[in-house]
Amino acid sequence: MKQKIFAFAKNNIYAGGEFAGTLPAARRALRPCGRQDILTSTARSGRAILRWGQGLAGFAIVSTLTFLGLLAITFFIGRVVPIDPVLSVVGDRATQEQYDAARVAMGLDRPLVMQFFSYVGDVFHGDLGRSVSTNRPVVSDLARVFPATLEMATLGILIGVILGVPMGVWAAARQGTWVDQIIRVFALLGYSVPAFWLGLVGLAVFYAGLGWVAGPGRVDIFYDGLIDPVTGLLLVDSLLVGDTEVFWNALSHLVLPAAILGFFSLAYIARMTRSFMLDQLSQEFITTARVKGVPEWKVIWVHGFKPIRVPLITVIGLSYAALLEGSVMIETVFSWPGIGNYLTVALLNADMNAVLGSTLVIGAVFIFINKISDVLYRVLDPRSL
Amino acid sequence: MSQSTSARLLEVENLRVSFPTPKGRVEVVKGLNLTLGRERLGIVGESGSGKSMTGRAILRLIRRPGQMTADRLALEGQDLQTLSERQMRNIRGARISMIMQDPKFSLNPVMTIGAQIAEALDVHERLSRRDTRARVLEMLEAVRINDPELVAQMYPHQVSGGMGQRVMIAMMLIPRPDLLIADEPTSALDVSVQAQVLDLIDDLVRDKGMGLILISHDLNLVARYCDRIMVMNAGRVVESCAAADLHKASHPYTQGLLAAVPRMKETRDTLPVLDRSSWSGT
Amino acid sequence: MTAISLRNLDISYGDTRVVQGVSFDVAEGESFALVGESGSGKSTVLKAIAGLAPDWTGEISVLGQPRSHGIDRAFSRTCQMVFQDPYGSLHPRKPVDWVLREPLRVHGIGARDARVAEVLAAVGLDQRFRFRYPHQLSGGQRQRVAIARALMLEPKVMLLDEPTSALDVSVQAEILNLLKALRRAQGLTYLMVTHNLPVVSFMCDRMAVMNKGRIVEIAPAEALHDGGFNDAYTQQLYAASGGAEPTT
Amino acid sequence: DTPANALIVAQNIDDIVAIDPAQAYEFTSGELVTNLYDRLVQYDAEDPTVLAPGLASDWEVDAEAKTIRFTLRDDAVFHSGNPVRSEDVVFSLARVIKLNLTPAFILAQLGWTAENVDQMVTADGNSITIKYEGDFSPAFVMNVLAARPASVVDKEVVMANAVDGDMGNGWLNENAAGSGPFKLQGYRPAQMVRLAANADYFKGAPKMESVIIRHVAEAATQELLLESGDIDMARNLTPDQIRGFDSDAIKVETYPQAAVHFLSFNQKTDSLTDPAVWEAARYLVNYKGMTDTIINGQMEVHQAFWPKGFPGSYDETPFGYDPERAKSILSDAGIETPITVSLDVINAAPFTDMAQSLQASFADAGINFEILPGTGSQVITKYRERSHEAMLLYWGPDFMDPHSNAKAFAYNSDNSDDNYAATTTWRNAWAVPEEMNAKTKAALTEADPEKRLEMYRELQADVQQSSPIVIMFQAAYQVAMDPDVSGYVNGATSDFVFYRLVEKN
Amino acid sequence: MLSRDWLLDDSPATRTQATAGRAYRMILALMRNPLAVLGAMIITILILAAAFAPWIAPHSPVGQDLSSRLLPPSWANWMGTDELGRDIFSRVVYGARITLMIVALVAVISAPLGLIIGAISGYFGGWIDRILMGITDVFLSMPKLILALAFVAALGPGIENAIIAIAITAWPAYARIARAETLTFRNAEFIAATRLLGASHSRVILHHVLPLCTSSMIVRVTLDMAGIILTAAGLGFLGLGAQPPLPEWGAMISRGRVFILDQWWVATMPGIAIIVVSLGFCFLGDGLRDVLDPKQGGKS
Ligand SMILES: Nc1ncnc2c1ncn2[C@@H]1O[C@H](COP(=O)(O)OP(=O)(O)OP(=O)(O)O)[C@@H](O)[C@H]1O
Ligand SMILES: Nc1ncnc2c1ncn2[C@@H]1O[C@H](COP(=O)(O)OP(=O)(O)OP(=O)(O)O)[C@@H](O)[C@H]1O
Ligand SMILES: [Mg+2]
Ligand SMILES: [Mg+2]
Repeated sequence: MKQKIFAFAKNNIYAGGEFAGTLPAARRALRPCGRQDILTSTARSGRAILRWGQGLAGFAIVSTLTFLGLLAITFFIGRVVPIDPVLSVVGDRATQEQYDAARVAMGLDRPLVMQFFSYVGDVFHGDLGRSVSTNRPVVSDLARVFPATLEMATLGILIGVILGVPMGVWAAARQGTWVDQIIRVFALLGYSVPAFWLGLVGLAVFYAGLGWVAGPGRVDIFYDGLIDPVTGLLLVDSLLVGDTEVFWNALSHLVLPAAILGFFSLAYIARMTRSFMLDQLSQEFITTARVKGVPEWKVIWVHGFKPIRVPLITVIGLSYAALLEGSVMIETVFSWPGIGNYLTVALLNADMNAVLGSTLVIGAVFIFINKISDVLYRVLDPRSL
Repeated sequence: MSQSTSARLLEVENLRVSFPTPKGRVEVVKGLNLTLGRERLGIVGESGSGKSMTGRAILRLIRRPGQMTADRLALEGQDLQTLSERQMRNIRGARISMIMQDPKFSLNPVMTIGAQIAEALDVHERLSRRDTRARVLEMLEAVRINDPELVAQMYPHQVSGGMGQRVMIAMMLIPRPDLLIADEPTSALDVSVQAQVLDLIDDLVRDKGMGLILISHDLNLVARYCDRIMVMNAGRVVESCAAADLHKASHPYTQGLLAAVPRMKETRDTLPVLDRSSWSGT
Repeated sequence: MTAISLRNLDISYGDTRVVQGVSFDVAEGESFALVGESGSGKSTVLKAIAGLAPDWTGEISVLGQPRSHGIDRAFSRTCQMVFQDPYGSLHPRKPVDWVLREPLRVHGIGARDARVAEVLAAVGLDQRFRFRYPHQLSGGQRQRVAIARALMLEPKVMLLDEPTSALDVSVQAEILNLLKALRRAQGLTYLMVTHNLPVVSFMCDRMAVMNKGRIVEIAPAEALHDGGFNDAYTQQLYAASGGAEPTT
Repeated sequence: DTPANALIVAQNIDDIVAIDPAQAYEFTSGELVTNLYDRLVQYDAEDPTVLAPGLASDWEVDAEAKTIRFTLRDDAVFHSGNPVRSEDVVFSLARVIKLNLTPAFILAQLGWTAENVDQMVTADGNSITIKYEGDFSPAFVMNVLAARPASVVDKEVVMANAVDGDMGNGWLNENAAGSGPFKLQGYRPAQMVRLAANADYFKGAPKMESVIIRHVAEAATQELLLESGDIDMARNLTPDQIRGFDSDAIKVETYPQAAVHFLSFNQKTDSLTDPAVWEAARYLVNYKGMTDTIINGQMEVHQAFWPKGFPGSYDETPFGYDPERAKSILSDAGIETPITVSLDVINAAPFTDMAQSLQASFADAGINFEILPGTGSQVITKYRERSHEAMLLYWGPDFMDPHSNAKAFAYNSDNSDDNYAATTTWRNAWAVPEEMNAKTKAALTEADPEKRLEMYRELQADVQQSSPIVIMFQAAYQVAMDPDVSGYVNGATSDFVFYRLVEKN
Repeated sequence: MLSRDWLLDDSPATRTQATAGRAYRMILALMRNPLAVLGAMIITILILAAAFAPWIAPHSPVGQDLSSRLLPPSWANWMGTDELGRDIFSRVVYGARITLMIVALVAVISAPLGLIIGAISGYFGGWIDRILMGITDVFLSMPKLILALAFVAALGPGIENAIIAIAITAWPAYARIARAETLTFRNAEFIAATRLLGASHSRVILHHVLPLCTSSMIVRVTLDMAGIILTAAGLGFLGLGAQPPLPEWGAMISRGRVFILDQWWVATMPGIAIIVVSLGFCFLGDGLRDVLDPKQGGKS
């Protein structure tokens, strides 16, 4: 029997079917690396610039359309939710007159489409409206809650990557051995454990029990508000003003929720790394490297790992985006004033400005991360040019 | 032609390679014996007859779950089977190297061609950057690559199949191995380039006393470039003869193969075909 | 009557024109070869005829019918194509039987079991292969299945794109014999792409030589016996293929 | 551990929408307003059941002229340093009416409108004259003036921050301008509130220099924080958590609350209109089973609309869990069972537990509840639309006068769909019998306090006997705190939460 | 007839034999992977528990007994009792039905939806692709739980609506995978050959494209099951999943979380059930990956 029954599957790092392929990068990676003449490659650089320009314009259009789609869907879902947004403003004892007045003030008396267009118009002027559940401009709310999530998610993804990637590579290199099995089971656990359960148990053990970490919240209450937000990231802000005490305290608060988030992303990252690596390690060029007498670590980390950096970045970008969407449950358990919580509360109150604003931010993050991994993709994969 | 003249470079006795299947282990190389001096040995046989597996087995590079066993596997008297993986690494590339069959899949897609060739050199020789580079370019030129500087910076997907094969050849020749296993090294080359490249390998055999195992299913080609020919079928050697005597081959399988090749001045109405029932594994 | 007639055919992929000004006729019942270097556009010509490379200008007609730029059902019953790569031209998850019944299903033709058995016999495949999956078949066997599939609709014209280049000599011989026998038995017209001149010598009546997207020479197959070619490229090709010297 | 001069409280504060006294209408914002602002008269920390002088040192009631004259005390100072003047009081009351945000209806009951309020509330030197329209007992009027929206704001500061004619509403939702025992040092929604002691408070500076309320939504997290000593007080623990506490390590205090919990049947649902169903329902609640277990300490059995412990309460609990009796009531009335109705409930403990318990006990008599949990806003939306069938909900008085509840439970003058009223009766589409409506009106105007209370008791007995509203429990509030903490006062509503007297030893 | 040799026959004589043989080979391959076997066993137990819940569960899943609430695990109540005195073990057993329903319905709704959208998008390319992928991207860039929440809020509470909501959030990922996969073979010769036979686009998509995407889809779906169960649990956490008193595991954990410090079993027992079942699906998915992965095709 021939080995190359599926010639097309060979180049396809995703054919394992585990890839939540969502990025344009993925699309390109799937293009079979067909035979290309050398001649065409010389004329390429000139056209590449043109294509970059077109790509940029295309990106702008696509992002705008995506945003609009996002807004439209969120907006209309928000309107069919059987929660009356006026009630979150006026409460349940308001009189009919007060209710009507608030309704008019919120612009809800106008036709839906009009409401949508005026909302979009405001958004283009940088005005996301006022949240009815906090009574503040959504922009300032987001400036408060998003950095909190950003901080936690970033540390989480760092933990996930720093541990997950080597674990995945190691498991793949030792496929079938007990090391592989342990790593697989460990990684799969991250898929299966309910976040809030783990959060509470983590708190009970490491905070209340062992006292290794600080408890819920971003920082001890006495430090709270001591540092003026510049970036909104406490770790950064505290270092900016040189307050190491706050820094360590904030870090101690951050470690546990970030570690739990890290565990979840680790699960995904390690799994995907393993599976990408397995694909690579079964490729012929790995044998070629061995034929050359290349040392095993180099075979794995240079020949095996280099080609998977691109899909891996996609995966990491995706998990990062997922963490940035905010894990409502972790945020709730850890009293973390993040965007996940904000959005959930807003949604449950039909606080549509807040919901739309948060969705926009999250969508922007998603698109931004997409773009970043796209750029990295160009840098890291010669086939992408 | 000369029959195994010089010292025994490679000795293989009772080489077996097997793979597990739902119906139990299946041997794809079934007790192959081979002794090679500093000469050119051709291995021919149809697809799936175990040619490539034999080559890999010599390098101890059969992948799991495949398994190989041999009563003897020695390079210049040194038993390869007793070597540790680390010692084996020193043998690979430097002493025995193998031109892999399919350059499209056998070159690392994200490393430049230059880097991949240089790596083959680096592993075994301590050379300065500049020297390495010079050697790489020299080697690329030797395999008739037109613009070595440019090609050295290209990635495998940017070169044609034929160029890929030549890159592969360069990469495996650069550490100047004692024994070269060439697995279909020229199947994607134009007929004219094919001749040039094979001449290059031929030179090395003559000048450096390199041993060559040339794997192919092109009978004409093997006849032209080898001293000795082994014909494989279904994991067994069915015939072994001097290249010049190929057309006199006695084994019906070999005869069948020879007869099946169409000729330029074709007059036959049908080509004779092998009676596979007595040979084929599938 | 001409089975295939090409007039001034230009074919492009996107911006790059791959084939330029190709014209030739293939008579009914003839076996016509298209040879040339790798990448010269041979497969592209075949694809254009079949409707798989829709971006072409010029004229193509098959059995007197001008070709549209796409694929149509009626055409599928007059002309079929066999591809180069026996590993890629069969659906990896469908057994032989399914693959062979598909054309009949598409065209609503009955008596499928009998027809499948008949065609399997025609391509020299034993009935025991009927329920195998492609991965259980050798390259030669797969190519036979591909040929069998093309024959299911009883076409008059077959486009053969290097049907044997992926196979070794012994299997190649079987396939070539089979094609030759089929042509004789069913009066088929072949347009066959190859880069192997001896194969042309065995299989074909006439040949067209392509180089860089153009036809440089059209010659009878007998020219291979003595190397009587006019074009320089053809001569070079001929020489590198070993010329007329006996090979064994 | 927490510092000696600060009280750290963990509480779920994400209900806060507004903290401007003219707008604040949630539980938690009520607490803030109480600690940040003063009213002319108020229920105060020393005894939250007694109406005490606030910014007014004394007052004269002229029931005939429907006028009350307050004399302002002279030592009260706003946090800004401005003295509290009578103009500030007039401004504050008028502001509520003119802004006409939700709580405005409380003051508007006195017949005040945006047009007439400037005549109804007037200042003269350090005295303030307040007039009202309508036949109200003065006790009722005083209670209204002790309600949250009557808080006094610093006119100068507020108007300095007014934008687009909002009378400082936007600014006051992020800041405070009161004279209360605490200043607002920081407020971040759903995150934290930081209060600093007002050293110049006219009733004496609070003992604690600061009170920090930290938003912690998870009860389990609050428990962990409390046990680890990182907070002094946990405000949202469940009875089961509290039961688990070791009394040496953690002190638990229970405060009866004014809110009553009830099960109500929408009269637009045909199967629920028969009074026999209402009656049977009263025997199908496992009152004791619930108060002994799932809501132990959080609620006690109370079957009338005005809470126990307040003047005018009716403390009879004639109904007990008796499924047999319920069954015979239903069969005597010829009601066909099973009846299947949906039961809307807020998707949080203890409501879902209570709903499940009701589901189990009602099933005995063939009334099958299909529980529909929803968020607070979702449930209220439905309730307001009268599109529910059965509803498990609670009601807290807007101000501490029995009329606040009588209006909600015993009055519905117009049951038509377009005459929305924020009452339990209208929202359950219960057309209250005319005589009951009349009785409610009469009680409101009755001048004799004792007679008035008696009238309310009668009303309660009537509603208790026959109405589609099954009042089951009165809430209690449990607060767990460090044993060192004392002096925390928690009255019957969130308006009566005082941090002023808290001390730590 | 059903002998091993019959199944493993290289030259099956009938269609059935060929299909059975293929399935048998796969099972054999799966059996060689101990974790996959474990996974399959767990799923089997789940299915059995769901099917025979009334016979397995010692108590009623909704039978309250307020006097014996929050009892620790014992012989009478293997997993203890919950806040309303219900037997947690019985609830977990009955909960298997809901979990299975969630898993099955989501698989039935979102996998085919994603598969078809992805296959169409990848097969046709061009503007169809752009539009479909644009929509997919919009759904993808929306926070998943929020989207689900919004749908539940819009559709009203109830487990069916929760399932629909989850399904709606799950399809875009599948569409992406299906599209990516389709792209790899949309230019394959077997597709061209089929088109040449006169087959319509819909036929090609249905009979040629989809079968090739399904195996990776199956793998992916089994792996996602864990996430789906957890999303349902997350909805339960926010109070919008199953209606009480349905013994949905996520809602059970969610309700039990206030007891986690003192009565750990209330939240932990259903938590363990979720973990075990999720792991089961993951193991099985992982095993299936090895068996169904086309790249491993040459081996089997
Ligand atoms: N991983 C594997 N598992 C099972 N069988 C395998 C595996 N790898 C190779 N084989 C089988 O081993 C046999 C010999 O393969 P080999 O690659 O040596 O053939 P070859 O003679 O080089 O053929 P070709 O001319 O096509 O390269 C083939 O029948 C092949 O199917
Ligand atoms: N889909 C495509 N897009 C762009 N260019 C293509 C495409 N397919 C083929 N080409 C280019 O068109 C030219 C002709 O290709 P074609 O496949 O016809 O060559 P060929 O003569 O059949 O070669 P071979 O013998 O290698 O099959 C080549 O340069 C090839 O790179
Ligand atoms: Mg080979
Ligand atoms: Mg071609």
